Amino acid sequence: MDVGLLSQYIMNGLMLGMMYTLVAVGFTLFFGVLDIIKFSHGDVLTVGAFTGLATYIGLRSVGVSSTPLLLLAVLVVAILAMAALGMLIARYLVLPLRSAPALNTLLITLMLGTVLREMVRLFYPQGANPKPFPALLPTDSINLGQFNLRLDNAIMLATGVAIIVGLRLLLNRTKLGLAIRAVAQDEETARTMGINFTAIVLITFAIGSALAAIGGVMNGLYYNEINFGMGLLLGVIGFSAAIIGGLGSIYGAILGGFLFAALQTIGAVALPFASAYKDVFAFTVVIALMAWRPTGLIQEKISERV
Amino acid sequence: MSGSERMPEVKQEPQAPLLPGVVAVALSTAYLIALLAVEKQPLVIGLLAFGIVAVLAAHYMDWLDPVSRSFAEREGMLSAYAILAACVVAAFFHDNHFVLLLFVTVLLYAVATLGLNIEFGYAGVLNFAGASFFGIGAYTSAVLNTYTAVPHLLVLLIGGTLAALIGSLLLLPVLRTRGHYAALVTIAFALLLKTFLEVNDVLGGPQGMQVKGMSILGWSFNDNFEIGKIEMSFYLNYFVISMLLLCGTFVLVRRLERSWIGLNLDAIRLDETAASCFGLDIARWKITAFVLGNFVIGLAGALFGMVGGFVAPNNYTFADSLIMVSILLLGGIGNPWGVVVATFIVVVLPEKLQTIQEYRFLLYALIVIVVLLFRPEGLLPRPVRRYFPGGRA
Amino acid sequence: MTYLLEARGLTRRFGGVVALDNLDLAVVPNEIIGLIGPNGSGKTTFFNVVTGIYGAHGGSVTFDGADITRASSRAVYHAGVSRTFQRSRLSLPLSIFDNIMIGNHKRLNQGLWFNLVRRGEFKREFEVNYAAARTLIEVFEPQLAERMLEPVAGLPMIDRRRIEICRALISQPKLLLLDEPSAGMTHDETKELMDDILQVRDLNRNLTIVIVEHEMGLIERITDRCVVLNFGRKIAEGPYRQVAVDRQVQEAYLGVE
Amino acid sequence: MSRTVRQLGLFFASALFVGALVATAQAKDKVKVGFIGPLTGGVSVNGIGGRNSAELAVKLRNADAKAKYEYELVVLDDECKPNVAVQAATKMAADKEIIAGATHYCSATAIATVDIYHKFGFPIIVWGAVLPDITYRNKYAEVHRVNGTMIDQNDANAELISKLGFKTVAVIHDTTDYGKGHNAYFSKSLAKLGGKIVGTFGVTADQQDFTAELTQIKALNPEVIYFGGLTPIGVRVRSQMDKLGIKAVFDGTSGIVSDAFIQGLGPLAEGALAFREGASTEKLPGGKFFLEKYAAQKYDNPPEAYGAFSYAAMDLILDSIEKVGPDRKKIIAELANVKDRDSIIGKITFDDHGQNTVALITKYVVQDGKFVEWDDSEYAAGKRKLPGQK
Repeated sequence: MDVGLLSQYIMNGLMLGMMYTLVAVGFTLFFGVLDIIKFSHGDVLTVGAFTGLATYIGLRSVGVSSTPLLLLAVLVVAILAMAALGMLIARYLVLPLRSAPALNTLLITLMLGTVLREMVRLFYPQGANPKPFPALLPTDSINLGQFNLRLDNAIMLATGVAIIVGLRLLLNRTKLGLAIRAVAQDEETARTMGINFTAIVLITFAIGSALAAIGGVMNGLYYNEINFGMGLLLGVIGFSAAIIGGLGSIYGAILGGFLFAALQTIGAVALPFASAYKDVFAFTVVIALMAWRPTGLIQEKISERV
Repeated sequence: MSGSERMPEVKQEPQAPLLPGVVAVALSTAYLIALLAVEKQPLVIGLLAFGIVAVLAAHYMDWLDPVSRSFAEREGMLSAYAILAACVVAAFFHDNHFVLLLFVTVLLYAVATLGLNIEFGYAGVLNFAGASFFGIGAYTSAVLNTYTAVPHLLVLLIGGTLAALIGSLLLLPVLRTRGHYAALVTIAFALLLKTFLEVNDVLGGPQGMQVKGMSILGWSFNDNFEIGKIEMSFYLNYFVISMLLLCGTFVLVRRLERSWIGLNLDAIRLDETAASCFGLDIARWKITAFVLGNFVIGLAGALFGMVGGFVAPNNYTFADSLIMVSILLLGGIGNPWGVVVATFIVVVLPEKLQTIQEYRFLLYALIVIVVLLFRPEGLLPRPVRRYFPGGRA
Repeated sequence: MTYLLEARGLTRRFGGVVALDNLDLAVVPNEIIGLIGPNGSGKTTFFNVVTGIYGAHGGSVTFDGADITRASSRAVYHAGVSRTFQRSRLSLPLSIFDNIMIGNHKRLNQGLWFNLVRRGEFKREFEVNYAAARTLIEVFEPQLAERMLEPVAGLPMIDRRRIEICRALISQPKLLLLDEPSAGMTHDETKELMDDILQVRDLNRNLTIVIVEHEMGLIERITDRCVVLNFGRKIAEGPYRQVAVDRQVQEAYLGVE
Repeated sequence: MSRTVRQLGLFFASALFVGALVATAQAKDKVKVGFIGPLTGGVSVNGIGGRNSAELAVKLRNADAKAKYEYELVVLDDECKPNVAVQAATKMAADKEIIAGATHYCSATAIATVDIYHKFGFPIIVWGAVLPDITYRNKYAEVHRVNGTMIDQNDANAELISKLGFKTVAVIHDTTDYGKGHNAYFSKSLAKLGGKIVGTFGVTADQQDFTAELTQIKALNPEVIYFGGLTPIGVRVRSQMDKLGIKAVFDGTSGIVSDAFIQGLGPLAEGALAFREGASTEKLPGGKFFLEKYAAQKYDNPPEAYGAFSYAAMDLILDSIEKVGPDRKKIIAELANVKDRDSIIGKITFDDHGQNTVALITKYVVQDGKFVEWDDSEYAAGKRKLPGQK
């Protein structure tokens, strides 16, 4: 295959992988601290994207026109709003359910996802229709043979990498990170270490949801279109990524995210059948992976006391 | 052993009276007819409000306990009354296509959810692809009715079998994984199947396929017919067969629960390690439950395909699977009566609330959340197992 | 002489920790052996390896003449070994009867056809086993026999222990492994429980018992013989009075080296 | 005294007249008619435009004192999804109260529901869907259509691009019957004119990411990308073309003729081609009348491309009911012999398949954020050039 073409495919795959990773990391963070799956995560991403769009429209209407300023505002507002939303969800839906069976939590958060999705559809003006999302990044591009490198994609990719590296540092180098990992290790010991469990959980949900907000905005910037349903599939894919990577492990989430994107791209181009089958292919592989590694690629330690 | 002269009587509690159960069935039948009959939205909302208040009132007046007791001990009798009630409702709407269709939908969803109940109500095998297996059944009847002359009753069985077989492809990962990891397997399958149906042309792609109506021994289910001079809706045919299917499934699930197998499934769900220390073959029973459950779901799907007359990938999405799961949790995991009640609520409510048509999914999701928050066991929690209810244990 | 249960050079590691270190342990039919030793000395691990929950990293286990080293938990149970757990592992939502019947698995007809279709025959089998369960639990606590169909969730610890032991005894095993039956119970409760167990044993003479216990009084009273473990190794063996005065044992318990 | 008599007489006369009026007003019994279209989802603007237009027809009729009945419009949403449409259609057809309906903008939904209308004997007039099979696959007496089929528009399409000297075309179509139909008819007409299809890609209607397909197309380097699908994915495909730096003409179908397409793309929409059967609304015989009445209602949505057809369909239904009364069987019989019937979209004549014959095709090109008729555009005049045009 032509090199330019190949690099084009790789670029497409990387962009997808980055967005999946941002979602997957959220799932894995939440699981880490609470051992629960918060399935509304994908729809938090949607809400984040729409918050960003609303901010943009609002600022434009009051005459703000400097693109960098707009971009900054869109990101900041979306991140703050989603962080707050994440905390609310944790405080009023997830924490009260700690004693309930895992299935209930799963279902409640799934239903919460439906609520968020429907809210966007019903209460955002004409929310049922796909919304154009402004291109706030420089769109100049260089054509290298078949490969067309766009500045905005490059920037987004770089940002994504920066965010993930940042998160690693946060978790490994800071007191907060230590606290989060302590809670993830074992709630009781964490409490005895004098860590405020609830506070840490809320902060973790804030961080995860903020990542979702970034993912949402990034999605909008990449496709220049957002719709109320975008979160559902992204959520499921993010969940799959977190699981095949191995719940509770950041590296697992990253691995899973890019792996899934790779599978889709391969399914689309490198396989004999029509590119439409790419998701069928990707999910088949996911199921096969689960059969091979029932607890994910980066194995979770399981020690059962008998 | 010396058990022979000491017969295994439970403490000599007097047989619970039949009456409360009968009254309950009668009242709910009347209510259901009223609810289905009214069109004017204010009336509908009024009725719903009344229903909720009535149930809560009955709850606080402790009128529900005698009801549940007579259901617990006189189940056979009351099931008969319930069937009778269903027939009364059907007769009342004998020429109203839409209400009957709604009713048939409820019955078949109930059947499918009972299948799901075998899987994770009893064995604890998560299945978030219920709608997919339902769809496999439906597509089976679509294809067979279009391209072959296979007798339609046989088509139903094939639909179930196919669902069970395709489900078996998931057995390895399903058996090896636990908890959320197990959830992913079926979720992935749900998405996989929907996309597959969408992109694959042979099965009509996103456009879907028409399904020929059922006909048995030349009796075509899709024609209206007359009894005496009264014109009957053709959906009455489907009502009868769906009712039969539901009764059959109900009996199956009941007997399963009230047998050593039901006990095994519970034991495995609650503590696999302990279960294996007492000789239970975990894999064998999980497989039994998963295959049996999917068969039932596929069966219902195959029939529903013929009722609806049309199949398309969008009918069998992950979201639809979730609806089945929430029916199960709403009703109370493991309790077949709960499943039936919850199915009525979940299927009929959105249909009747047309004024808030736009908002009905929102409302529905909120209801599920509230119920799970304040009644995590579901509306009708599963009672402790009685092998032979009524007097004897 | 022939042993009922015999472990030779049994070894099991967890990461770096050696939980069982080349352990030899033999059980004669119909005796009651006390398995004692400080916490983490490998007592429970021994049970878990014998019952096939953990695999062995070395050595062998034979039961009733058959090698069960690699056998699954199921196989071990069917061979005639049943056990209780240190932390009670009853199925709380299920009734007393159900919990006992789980232990009776190998004596129940598991056929689909039998269970779903032949309800008449099923009912007969059910009634026989119901009676058996009643008779058994009455030995421990007649009250419970009247509450057979109530969930165990509501019952106090002592009753749960009783049910757990009934679950282990109902299938009339050859070997019973008791893992700290006294855990979470008062001294008198424990005593009562033990008397009940001995009573059962009088009914069924060829029952052999291995018991892990910290209550030394109890051990002294009921065991024919004791085996003392420390760091997965056997450090003493013999009648309680004898091992009790053994220096090594005392050091092990006092943690002196 | 005679004066008083006359006054009295006048008084009684007027009293009688008023009374009569009141009486007739009361005597009017209610008749339900239906409308189905995509009210939510990507093409909802077209659906809502159609809904408003049908509603307009009903309102005007109810305002007309001469009308025999008082009409109530029952509106259902098909979300442009076959499965939802089937439920909606079943619901409407199953309701004996509803006499007839103007149904469906999306071909995928129309083709899925025709059997149901037939099964329930429910007369309908399709107001927007263009797939020929809807009327021609079966010969259902219940099914009619006022707008034309996609055959002619694809002939016109192929003709224009070959006239402009484009030879190589890559096809992207959605895999519903709508997209497949467009693909089939376009490929046929293009082949006749000697054009070459370098690649064909089927995509699902809710697909988000087309970079994989477009990257393959980029390698094939066609002059034109023909798109057989509806606005939402049309928008996605066009904008992702730009992302991958593909400079080809975006050649669409009637499915993208809607303001949503332009709003969705902004400047990127410039130079996109599209084709539609029937004259553009303002040029229709009754177009001016229709647009005025529509504007008077102050709807917040425009009628969109097919509003006039929806109005005509509903108006035709109301006429028939006025003529033969609210009875499904009679309506079907009545619609069967509609010939040269005047309407705002011109004369309507149903052939034996219930298909109205619409000869004229309008070619559009997007110019400065508007769909402009090709012949009036600066592109035709040569002032502007399409990408790669010689």
